[in-house]
Amino acid sequence: MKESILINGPVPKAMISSLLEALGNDTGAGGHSLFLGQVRADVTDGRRVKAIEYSAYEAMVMEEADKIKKSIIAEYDDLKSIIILHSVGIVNAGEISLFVLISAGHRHQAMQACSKTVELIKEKLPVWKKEIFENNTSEWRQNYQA
Amino acid sequence: MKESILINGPVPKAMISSLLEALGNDTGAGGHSLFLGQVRADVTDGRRVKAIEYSAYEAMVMEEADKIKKSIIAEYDDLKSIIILHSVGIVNAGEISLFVLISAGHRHQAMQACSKTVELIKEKLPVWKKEIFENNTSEWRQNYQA
Amino acid sequence: MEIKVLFFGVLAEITKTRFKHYRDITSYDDLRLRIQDEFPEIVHYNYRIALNSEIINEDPELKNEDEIAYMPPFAGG
Amino acid sequence: MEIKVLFFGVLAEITKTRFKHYRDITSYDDLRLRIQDEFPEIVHYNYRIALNSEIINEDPELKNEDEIAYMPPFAGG
Repeated sequence: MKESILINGPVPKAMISSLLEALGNDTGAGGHSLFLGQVRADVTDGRRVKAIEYSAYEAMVMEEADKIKKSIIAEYDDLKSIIILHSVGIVNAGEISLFVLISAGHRHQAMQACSKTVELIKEKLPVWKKEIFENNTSEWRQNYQA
Repeated sequence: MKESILINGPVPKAMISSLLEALGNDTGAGGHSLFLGQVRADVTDGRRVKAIEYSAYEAMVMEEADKIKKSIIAEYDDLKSIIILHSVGIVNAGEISLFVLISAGHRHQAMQACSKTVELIKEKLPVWKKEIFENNTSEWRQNYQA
Repeated sequence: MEIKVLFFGVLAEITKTRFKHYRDITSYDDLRLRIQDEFPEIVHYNYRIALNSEIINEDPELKNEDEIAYMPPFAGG
Repeated sequence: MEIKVLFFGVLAEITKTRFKHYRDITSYDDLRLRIQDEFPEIVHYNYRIALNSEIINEDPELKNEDEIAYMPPFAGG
């Protein structure tokens, strides 16, 4: 079943904590690799980022996230679970906008799969971000130059 | 200042949650990479692991952990923080025995430094583990064949 | 036929809309020209096109009620 | 001189002690032979030696109150 990975606003720390609480249920897992993407208070031309506003093509995000999970599971045979969460809407500087958690029998596959998943998210997910500065101006950003 | 990274028993989930709560304080960080090592309920010759008992040369662990942190910080120039926690004593299957958290300005350094730190921990920290099986027999394990 | 067109990111900003229905479309080329006539600024931007949530690299055969998305370079994470 | 010797992992199990003080030691070689006499089984195990928390690969010059650790292969994480 394809699930939505999108969350309105920041990924709540309470949600992360409850996902971590559940980890021990699979006693076949020997390693968990996590990546948390956080909004940086970057300064561009003297303007400091106070938030990022994310927008997404939600139907396609669901399709692409499903493809990413399937391709990672096909590539790494030792995985126990894979969880992806991504924000839409406003996420303030210092808050979490991306959460990836990969559990595997052994550490190498957990870490390699996590890193690969983050790269695929950046490359494949139809998500856009607009930096909002403290002076309330804004600017669209992209991950890869076209 | 050299700090002890050793924790008696499993790394508590509540401690992990409170470390995650504090992440947003550094708004220069754009990515956090975490690795959690968990005790697996491996089965060897029909015996299932119920716990691992870790022991450590504590004074040397402190020295070596300090060297690991310094070498990682020297290698990756974008790091914001590095936290290592390792268990001593009994850790049950499904519980966490190793916690590594690396924050960096950008994701690549966070993930690469985390992976490298975990490898150095396995290679350099004077820690030993004895698997304790459900039938109360036990066996010493090692990370690298001598 | 009727085609729903979605605009994302900076393209939603310059078109001042997130989606729009185009009626009496005869082909993808017809649609493309209608959009460029209406939003001439769009030609200055980089974007890719998705048809019903799948990226397409060649002009597609459209059918009634297809959904076309105009997507600037992605910026997730 | 007096040397404190620590035994770790499986070596603590076969020596049935975590540490032991050796008195009237004249050299590292003297210490090594005293330990092997007391725990002959130790020669069957792989281990490395640390002097005051630093791994050593050659026989060291000992001084009074040095700490020598007998360490099987590491197994952290």
